[in-house]
Amino acid sequence: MFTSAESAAIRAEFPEIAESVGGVPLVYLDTAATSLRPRVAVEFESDFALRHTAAVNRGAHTLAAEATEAFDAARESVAGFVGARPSNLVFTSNATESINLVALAIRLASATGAGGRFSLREGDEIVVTEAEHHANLIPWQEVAHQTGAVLRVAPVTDDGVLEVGAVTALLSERTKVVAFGAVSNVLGIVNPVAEVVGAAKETGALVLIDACQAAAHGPIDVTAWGADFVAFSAHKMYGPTAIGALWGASATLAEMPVVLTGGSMITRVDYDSSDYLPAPAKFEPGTPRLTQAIGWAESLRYIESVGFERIAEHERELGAHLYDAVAAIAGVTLLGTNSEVDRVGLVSFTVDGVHPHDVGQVLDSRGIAARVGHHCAQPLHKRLGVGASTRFSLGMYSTLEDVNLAAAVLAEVRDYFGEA
Amino acid sequence: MFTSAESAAIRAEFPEIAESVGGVPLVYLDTAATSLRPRVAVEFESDFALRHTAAVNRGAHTLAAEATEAFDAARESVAGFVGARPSNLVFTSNATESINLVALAIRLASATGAGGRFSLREGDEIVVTEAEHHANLIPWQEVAHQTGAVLRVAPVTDDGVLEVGAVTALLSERTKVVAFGAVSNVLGIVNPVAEVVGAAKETGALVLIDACQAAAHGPIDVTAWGADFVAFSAHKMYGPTAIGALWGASATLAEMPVVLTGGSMITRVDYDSSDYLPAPAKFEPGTPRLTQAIGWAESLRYIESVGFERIAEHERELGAHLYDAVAAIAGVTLLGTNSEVDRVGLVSFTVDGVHPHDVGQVLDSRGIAARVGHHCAQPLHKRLGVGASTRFSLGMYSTLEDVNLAAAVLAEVRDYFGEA
Amino acid sequence: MSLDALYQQIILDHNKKRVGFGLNAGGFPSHQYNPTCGDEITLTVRLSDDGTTISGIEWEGKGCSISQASASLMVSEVVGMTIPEFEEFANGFREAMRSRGQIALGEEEFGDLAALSGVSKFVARVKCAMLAWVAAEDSLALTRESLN
Amino acid sequence: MSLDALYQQIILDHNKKRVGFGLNAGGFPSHQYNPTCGDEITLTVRLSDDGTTISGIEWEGKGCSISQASASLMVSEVVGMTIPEFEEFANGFREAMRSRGQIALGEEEFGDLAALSGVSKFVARVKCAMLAWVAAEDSLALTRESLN
Ligand SMILES: Cc1ncc(COP(=O)(O)O)c(C=O)c1O
Ligand SMILES: Cc1ncc(COP(=O)(O)O)c(C=O)c1O
Repeated sequence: MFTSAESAAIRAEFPEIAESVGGVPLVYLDTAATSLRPRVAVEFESDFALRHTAAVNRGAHTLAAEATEAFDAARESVAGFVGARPSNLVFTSNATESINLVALAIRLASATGAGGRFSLREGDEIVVTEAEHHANLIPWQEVAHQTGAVLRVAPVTDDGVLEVGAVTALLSERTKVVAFGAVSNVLGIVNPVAEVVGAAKETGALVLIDACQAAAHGPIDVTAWGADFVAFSAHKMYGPTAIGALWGASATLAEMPVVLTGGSMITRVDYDSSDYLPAPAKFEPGTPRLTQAIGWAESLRYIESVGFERIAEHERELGAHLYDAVAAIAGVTLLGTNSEVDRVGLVSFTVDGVHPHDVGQVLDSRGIAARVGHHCAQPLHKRLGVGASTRFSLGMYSTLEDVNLAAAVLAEVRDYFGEA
Repeated sequence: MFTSAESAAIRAEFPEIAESVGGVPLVYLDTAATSLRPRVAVEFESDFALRHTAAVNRGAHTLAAEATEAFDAARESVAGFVGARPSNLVFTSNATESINLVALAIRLASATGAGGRFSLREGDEIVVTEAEHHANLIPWQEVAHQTGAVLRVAPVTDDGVLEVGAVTALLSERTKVVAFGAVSNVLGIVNPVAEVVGAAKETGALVLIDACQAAAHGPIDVTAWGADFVAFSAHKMYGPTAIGALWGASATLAEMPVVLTGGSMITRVDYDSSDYLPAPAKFEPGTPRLTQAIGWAESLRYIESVGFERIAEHERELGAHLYDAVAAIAGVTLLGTNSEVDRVGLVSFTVDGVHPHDVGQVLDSRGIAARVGHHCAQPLHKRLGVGASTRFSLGMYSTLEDVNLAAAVLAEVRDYFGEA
Repeated sequence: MSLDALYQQIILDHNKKRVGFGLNAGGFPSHQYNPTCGDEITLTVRLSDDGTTISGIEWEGKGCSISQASASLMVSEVVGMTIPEFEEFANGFREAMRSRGQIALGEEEFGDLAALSGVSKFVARVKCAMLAWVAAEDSLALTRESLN
Repeated sequence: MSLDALYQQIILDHNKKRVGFGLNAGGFPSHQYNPTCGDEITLTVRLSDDGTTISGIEWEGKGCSISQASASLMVSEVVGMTIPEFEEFANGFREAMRSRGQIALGEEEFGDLAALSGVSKFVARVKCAMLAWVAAEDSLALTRESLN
């Protein structure tokens, strides 16, 4: 874990940490929903907006050329951070849009039947898991509804673990898409990504990884996974809202039909047809997310300046402590209770006799920002037999004091509601 | 026009104006591509990012509730600015995505045939005009390709004017979509929007207005136009990149099928199907563009503090001067030469014997940031018999000195290339 | 903000007591859902034979203490009201809930429901308090439609 | 940056002279397009009978002075080169263009093309200068494929 001095230096870089909530100091345990922002990156972005705003990819004047270069460099930084080449990294609005881009390409290709691997039809199968975020479930549901393909859901065990065999049992030559999360945003469990991808690729299916939670908590190498697509969001990586990314394998992006069309993605436009540029431009019509790309790249530079491996280690150790501390509280039940599996610093739980909203309210009154509800994973909650839960999630700025306070307040909740 | 004192006060609010380019002061004449950013809005946004970041619509803790309120208030401001109610305003990434959202809804509805007015088929017709930006042409081309509908293109006159009759001549009961720009981004000409919409609505077609250039240069009232959809972008309204909007009439948004799906837009999610929230949530899955909405609203507050009517008047008068000054230069030919029509502060032109890239380079060497190329309107350039052009466009910070300097430098261009 | 301003003892009690809990068949039940937390309620308003007065309310559902207590307290207070009385009462309740702490529910008019006054300061919880009321208004509308 | 660093007199002259302008039928023309400005070029490389040497280059197209002069100067300098000589020459030219002002084109090696050295400082214009060269490399590749 970080030393107190290291933690203090990191926390000083995140002004929100020093805010107070209703008179008590903030304890931010909602990083899995959205992470706080480092000052250096926000200020870099706003300075860019104030002094270097110009049209990207469209202008020949000096400012426009400089903005284009800065934008390209930002793409290179973000791509490099996840082990990718810039030409394989498509900027989107968020991970949800990244996943939808693929699902829409499939729906559009299927409508005409002329889309190679992107064209699905009745009898084809799409495989997801019970642990998916709605963002990686509903788009596939819609693909299934339109095309007549069948959505098959790989089960997790009662303690929330996705076993490789649960996915492979569903694979066949009918499998056309396999989409699953690298890390569950409810359980914090790290899934066996490479093994699942390996098996899925053998069927020839398009394989998509929702790396939203994985990308924020330790170095990933999108090419090493061997998938067709990897989706993630900047705002969970200490970056701005309104930008995310879809990484795609070169051949897959080349084959993928365009979805959104417009300026800056074309070579020739006539009334009857147009010619499109190669990826990533092919998938990014219109004025790009200029300052957000700049801000995201700067956030990642900050992460690297601290050391992403060290952050990952800090969160892993603190997460283990969090897990143990919450598990030890009487009347509190963790979701995902297998202690053998690898997990990130995140726990979700229920409190006997107390609704998550009420749990959250007690926590909030002590400055603790936790997430309550279904965390955009209704089916997983149903599968685990609960309606909603409370979640604590850690970031690079989280400390042992945060975790201890959260556990202490949580231990008082049942008493407050007369349940203890 | 603004007095020099007023202009000075406005310019002081835009730090980029004070930048220099290769040692000479910047003269920014590329506002139609992207506008510069007022300090007050950028700083408000970055302060929000640094102190109030939290998950919108998903959290019960105080910070999340406050962020949700701030986001909702921002939507209310942006909607109010264009005369709309917040529930009719869908946030998107930019105007291009706004238009694509409609085009994609049509393509998805047409794939299953179950989408009411959104379902197109062979023999149906889509009407656009020769003056469209690629963003309002290519998506319709793709709709036509998929559905077998025919794309019909209303001609402009040789001097670039869109006459109401040119559109009405194409309307029939086969017309299912009419999409056109309120103001051309090449000609600056203000089209007869209400008349065209009135005629188009009679056919029962879905009517979409590309208000990208209109929304930035004077007050608009999206409901008064009577269309189904209006699209525009923040970054052309002194707001941030990565956010735009699609306004939709209530009944139309209710009828419109979802396009992007995921979290925050659902009520109930099961494996086989999900229930969706009403607009605007229905069209905004995933983590929203929080700080960008905040920043956009703040930009609009700044515009209102100066007075949008006064800005419009300033730009109109300065625009007339610009038009006259450029028209008077020997060897320079304006695109869109009808002096009777209403126009915004924007001119595009060619210089005899000198390619626009070379024109732009000379301007750039004197600090003048102009746009060169086809301005994402290849077909209009072809229609007017030119390959590319140079464009000057004004913003609230533009002055008579800017215009005079630009005209003076432009007058020297042919000489430099030995053409005079 | 003080937690006790929100969770008065009456609320904690009604969260357990749940007056009117248990649905019978028939009538015009309304199902309401809160998408942020997954809470739901199904509620049926029963009218007197002449159709003028609320003779009973039955409900089932799951949710936080605020939503459960609000349903339970509503049943305790509104059964026996005429339809216009209920409508005015519900409007008054809604107005107070939305007032961000500006309007308190008077005990004279609202009885034990006054304990919910604190909710209006917790913007994120207003929806919880309103869930049963929206269901009641909806069930009432469905019932009256059926009488036409 | 000084305009004259970009537009040396040789460039302005070749923008008008356009050596090699005018396409004949046959051969393996390559069409290249610059999407930002709509400039385009169609260019055919002719080889000697033994297929070893560039015997001529013809082209047509429209574009800015940099793209036109670059095409014209290329024709002036490379006709008569063997294929490996041309390839090395083109690589050297590309490297200089992409060098952001770090590498100048030596007059000894590049002749009048040295006048294009300034382009590398104007990043937005590098594509213009490269348009004809990409077309030449492409046409050459097409031609050689046909010989196999
Ligand atoms: C008329 C018009 N329509 C559409 C667009 C596209 O806007 P954006 O790039 O913000 O999506 C533009 C600006 O480039 C425009 O001027
Ligand atoms: C696992 C997972 N997938 C997808 C998403 C959606 O991300 P976004 O809201 O940034 O689109 C999230 C976050 O909410 C997530 O945790």
